[in-house]
Amino acid sequence: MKSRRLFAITCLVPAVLVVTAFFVIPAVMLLFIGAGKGPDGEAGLWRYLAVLTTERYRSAMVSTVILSLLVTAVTLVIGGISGVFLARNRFAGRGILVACLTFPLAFPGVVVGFMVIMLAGRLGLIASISVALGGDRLVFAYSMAGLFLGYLYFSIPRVLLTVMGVAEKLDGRLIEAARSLGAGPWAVQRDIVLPALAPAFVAAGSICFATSMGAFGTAFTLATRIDVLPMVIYQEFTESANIAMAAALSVMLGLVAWLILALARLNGGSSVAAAG
Amino acid sequence: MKSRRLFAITCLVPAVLVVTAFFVIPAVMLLFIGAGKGPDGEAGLWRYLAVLTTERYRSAMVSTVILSLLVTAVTLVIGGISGVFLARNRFAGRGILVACLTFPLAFPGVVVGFMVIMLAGRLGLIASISVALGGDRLVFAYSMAGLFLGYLYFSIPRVLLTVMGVAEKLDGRLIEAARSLGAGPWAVQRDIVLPALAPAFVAAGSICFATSMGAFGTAFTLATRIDVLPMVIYQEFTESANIAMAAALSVMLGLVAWLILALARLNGGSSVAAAG
Amino acid sequence: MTAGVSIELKGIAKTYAGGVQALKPTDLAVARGETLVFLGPSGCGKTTCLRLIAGLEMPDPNGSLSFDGEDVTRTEIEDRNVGMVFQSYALFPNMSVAENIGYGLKVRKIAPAERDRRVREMLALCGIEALSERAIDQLSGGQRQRVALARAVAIRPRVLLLDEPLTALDAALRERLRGELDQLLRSLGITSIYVTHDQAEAMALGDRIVVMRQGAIAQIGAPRDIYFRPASRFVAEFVGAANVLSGEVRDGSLHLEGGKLALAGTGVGHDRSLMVMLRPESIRLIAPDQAVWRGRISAVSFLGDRQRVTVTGAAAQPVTVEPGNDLELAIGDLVGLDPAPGSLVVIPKETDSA
Amino acid sequence: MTAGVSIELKGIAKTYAGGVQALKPTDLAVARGETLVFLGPSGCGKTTCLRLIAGLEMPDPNGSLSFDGEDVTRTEIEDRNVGMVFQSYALFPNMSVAENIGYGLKVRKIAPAERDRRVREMLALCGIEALSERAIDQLSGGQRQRVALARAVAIRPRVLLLDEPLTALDAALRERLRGELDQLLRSLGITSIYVTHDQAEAMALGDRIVVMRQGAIAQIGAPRDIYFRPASRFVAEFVGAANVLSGEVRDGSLHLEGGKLALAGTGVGHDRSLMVMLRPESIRLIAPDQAVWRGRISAVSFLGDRQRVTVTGAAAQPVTVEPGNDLELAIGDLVGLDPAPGSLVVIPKETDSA
Repeated sequence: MKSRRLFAITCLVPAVLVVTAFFVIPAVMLLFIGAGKGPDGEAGLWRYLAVLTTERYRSAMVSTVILSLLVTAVTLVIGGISGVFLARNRFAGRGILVACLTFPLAFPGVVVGFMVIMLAGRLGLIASISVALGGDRLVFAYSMAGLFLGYLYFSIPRVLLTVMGVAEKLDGRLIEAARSLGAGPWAVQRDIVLPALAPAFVAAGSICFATSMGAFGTAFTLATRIDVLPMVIYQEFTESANIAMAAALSVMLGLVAWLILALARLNGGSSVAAAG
Repeated sequence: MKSRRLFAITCLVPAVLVVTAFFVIPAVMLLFIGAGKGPDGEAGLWRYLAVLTTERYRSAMVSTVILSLLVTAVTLVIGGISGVFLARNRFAGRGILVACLTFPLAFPGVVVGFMVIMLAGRLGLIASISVALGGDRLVFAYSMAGLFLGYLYFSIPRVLLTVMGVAEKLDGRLIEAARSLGAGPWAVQRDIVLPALAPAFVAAGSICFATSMGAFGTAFTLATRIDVLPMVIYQEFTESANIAMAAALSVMLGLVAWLILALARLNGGSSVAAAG
Repeated sequence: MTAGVSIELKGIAKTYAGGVQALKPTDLAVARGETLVFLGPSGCGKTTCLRLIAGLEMPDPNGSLSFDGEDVTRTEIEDRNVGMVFQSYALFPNMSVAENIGYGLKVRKIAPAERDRRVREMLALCGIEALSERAIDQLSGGQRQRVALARAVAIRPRVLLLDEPLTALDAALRERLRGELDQLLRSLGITSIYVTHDQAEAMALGDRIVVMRQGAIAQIGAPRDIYFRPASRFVAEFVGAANVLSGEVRDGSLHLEGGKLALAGTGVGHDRSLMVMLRPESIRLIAPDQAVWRGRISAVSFLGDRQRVTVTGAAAQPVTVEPGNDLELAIGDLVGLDPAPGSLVVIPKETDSA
Repeated sequence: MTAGVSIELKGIAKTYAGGVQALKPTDLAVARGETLVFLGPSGCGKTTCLRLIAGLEMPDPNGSLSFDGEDVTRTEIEDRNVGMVFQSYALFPNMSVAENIGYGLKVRKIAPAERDRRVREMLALCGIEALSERAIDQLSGGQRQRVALARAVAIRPRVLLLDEPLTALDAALRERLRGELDQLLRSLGITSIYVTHDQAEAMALGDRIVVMRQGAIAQIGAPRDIYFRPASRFVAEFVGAANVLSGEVRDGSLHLEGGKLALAGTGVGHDRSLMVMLRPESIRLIAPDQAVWRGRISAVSFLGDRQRVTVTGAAAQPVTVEPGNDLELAIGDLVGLDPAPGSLVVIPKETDSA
């Protein structure tokens, strides 16, 4: 008995140390600084409300949430369809296709932003093609559309891999049973495949949402004109030196992302962990 | 037969379109721009070699790789021990502990950088404590140590969740069998638990490495003095307007991360996908 | 309830990509309302055969499959109107018991009122009314089996296909459900194809049994035919315990290590050597001095309703005998072996010897 | 090879967190070299009992467990020197067959040369020499079972504990391995505790059988005791097929719906009503005009080595009879039922009636 208890304590102590010293303290500090003195000399919890009352912060929050929701929705549709298809079909070139679809995983946000500029920037491919076709110069890299494109680029591979992982484990007998009962291919997808993948969708979608909420590198590379929340926090912190406001905004951003992840974990169970 | 083929095509077409238009083109463009004309008017593949020959790029690459390896190693040790412990033990407060350990998932890199400054910055907690104790003002937020701390902060939760997910599925009979054969707690961990978790470790570690290689928000928030690769790429792109060099560096960064992920996928199989 | 159809397979074969021929060209006719059992070891082609009839696999070109004369060779499974019960049950985890049973009716766009009525009918038929609203993961193995059966029967299929539906259950439950299943299949009068590797199941359920081996039919017949008149050593050993004995024929008797067996009435020609089969339960143990065939007991195993006795020295291999549980036997005893009249079966010579 | 130890349980009980008492206070002595089988339905406490003896669970306070008189109640499993075989085998997937078998020796820091020698010995004993270098996932179920057994025996345990080791295998293989296991256990002479829910396995392997029910021992005895003299209706029905009949006693006979059964020699007192048990194989089917107990055949099932016949009208419930496979029977026939002498077993009255 002794050796087992000793063993458990040896494992527990580092975990507890790490948690308190490292994970909780910074978060609690953030919380306090958010309510502490700002450069205006004022202290108070009003800063947390400012996210809702001050036009600039509110619009940044709203546009960040909307952008993240849109990215999540489109990613789930594209990643979900491709994932199910790739998991359930074997064909020549499948390996290469999967490799191509997943290599954005290797590129950091800065590089993704960079790619978006090359694709949709002023001297980008789309601009050149649109001019060559005699139209207007089509430029959307530096807007929300560019950000949307960039976020899709790094979100789809994650969703694709998660969905593929679950779809490959899907019991083929379920589909055969549904077919024997007269269900055509669309009914099989609707009644059997989608419900089976729902937890994976919830998990992948929540991670995708949280990642989009906090993505910074891409936004920063594309330009400072886009007021998404991580950019605003950065500006408050470095340009305005308003540490308190930056802290309050960080807490609110963390809160929203955390809520989504927690909701997903409630519904999707442990698969969120696997996708984390 | 007809309906099934129609169905397959309906699924395949969007996938193929997305791949070619969206995933491959930017990457190929990156590759070409890296070898194209720079602000110096010269073109060539030499830029890819510059990562190895030019002191500034080489040192950035080396320090990024070393930092990422260190972060990965420490994350695996801490996340691995805590993950196995949390998966195999039930105690009061376990739920809260897991929640605390995983909430950094909700914070973007910018906020993490911000937290590191508050913890180890000039006016941070550690500095205040060290002064109060009569020592020197301890400041390491703006160095590699700060970056290391920040990367740990967002890496540990991912590894923890992946390891917990796998450890919870570990067949308890294996451990009982080993114990019946005379294996004490340490032998059980070494011979049974660790080998069973190895694929999860490979998967989580490779994701952790790739993420650390490309992390930008934290580095940017902490300061521009730290020459990690994503920072160098950003500087080449915006400050020096050397798009070609930025592209070449991006390709090299992507290549290293991609290699690690591919190696991990070869060894760890599909669990890398689940962790992706 | 449903009369079912007759089924005819003409030259149906299946070769998988890679050249493995899972089923050699096979002809087979199943009568309307018959319960036909495919019996064989794993990899014998029995499941492939079932899946071809179901429409889950497409046969090689040139074969044809018809239901009541209608060619369905290239019809997709969803248009064949067949009911399937899988070994793993394959119940939809996102639907309740009633929703599972009603799914085939819902897909057929049958009005909700009629659908409810038929689901209730099925629940009653399978004795699971109380489970109607349960989730699948709250069911025991036996309950799942009943739901799977109800779901397959609810669509009033032309053929009911059962792929080892009892294999996942433990012995006692398997035996009970086997009885229930037998009664249900008989009361429905539906044409059924049943796949199993368990000979007791095949015997109890099948009007006819198709014993399969290495992608081909080894024997077709009623359970008693297969058991008492196996066409080969393989069938003899697969459908029950069998003592297969080889010896020399002299003076109308088969001479073995421990004595001789009279061959009168087995219709043997003038072969010099012979292979015969004796079932363990058809050999009586008698006093050695009254016997012409003797051996010594090397193992006794009490099985409850009977004993299993291994006798050595009687033939080249040990002979297994299964006497009643009332006999007192000890290891080392010398015993006489007395085969029941007509229990000796001559096994035709063949090239294979498994 | 190893003599094994005697085991003594004194007042051993197990209550789980939440107050569920999985095992009521139990006394039990296992002799040196004995094979003791725990038999019972799931949840009866048989596995809890095994895990307590193994040291995988700790008993409630006050109980004591000893091996050869040495108190091991609080000894951790790793220090008890017991060999365990699990239903799932629990082979280490990261080790080869030889490494699995040698793991217990490696942990004991036995020199590699000696370790190799003993691993080879085990491989030979279990007939799996050829598999030595195989990975676990390349093994069939039967092979895994043998490796699990070899691994448990390799450490020369004081007790060998087997938790439903054959349940995961299919019927034919289970029967073959049961025979092998029986021989191995007997040749090793090691004290063995075997847990199963399969009565045929219990009968074939056990020197004594402990029938368990709801966390307590229902009966202990040799297989024949349990089968022929069950202590309760539960035991009668669990260890084999049983017809349990209730009727009124008049004139020294038990009166049933279809006639009467003579009670001479059963030692019955002066009860007015009685419950008796008759095994299906102990009832002979005779011509109805020669019988004092009659019924009508309602179902016949051919099982190969025997038939299963259901007779209605003979008693309140249908009576199951298992005659030989040579009798010609038809549904609807009137038959006489003739129990073998001494086969009638009076079941003691009890409050429970499961």
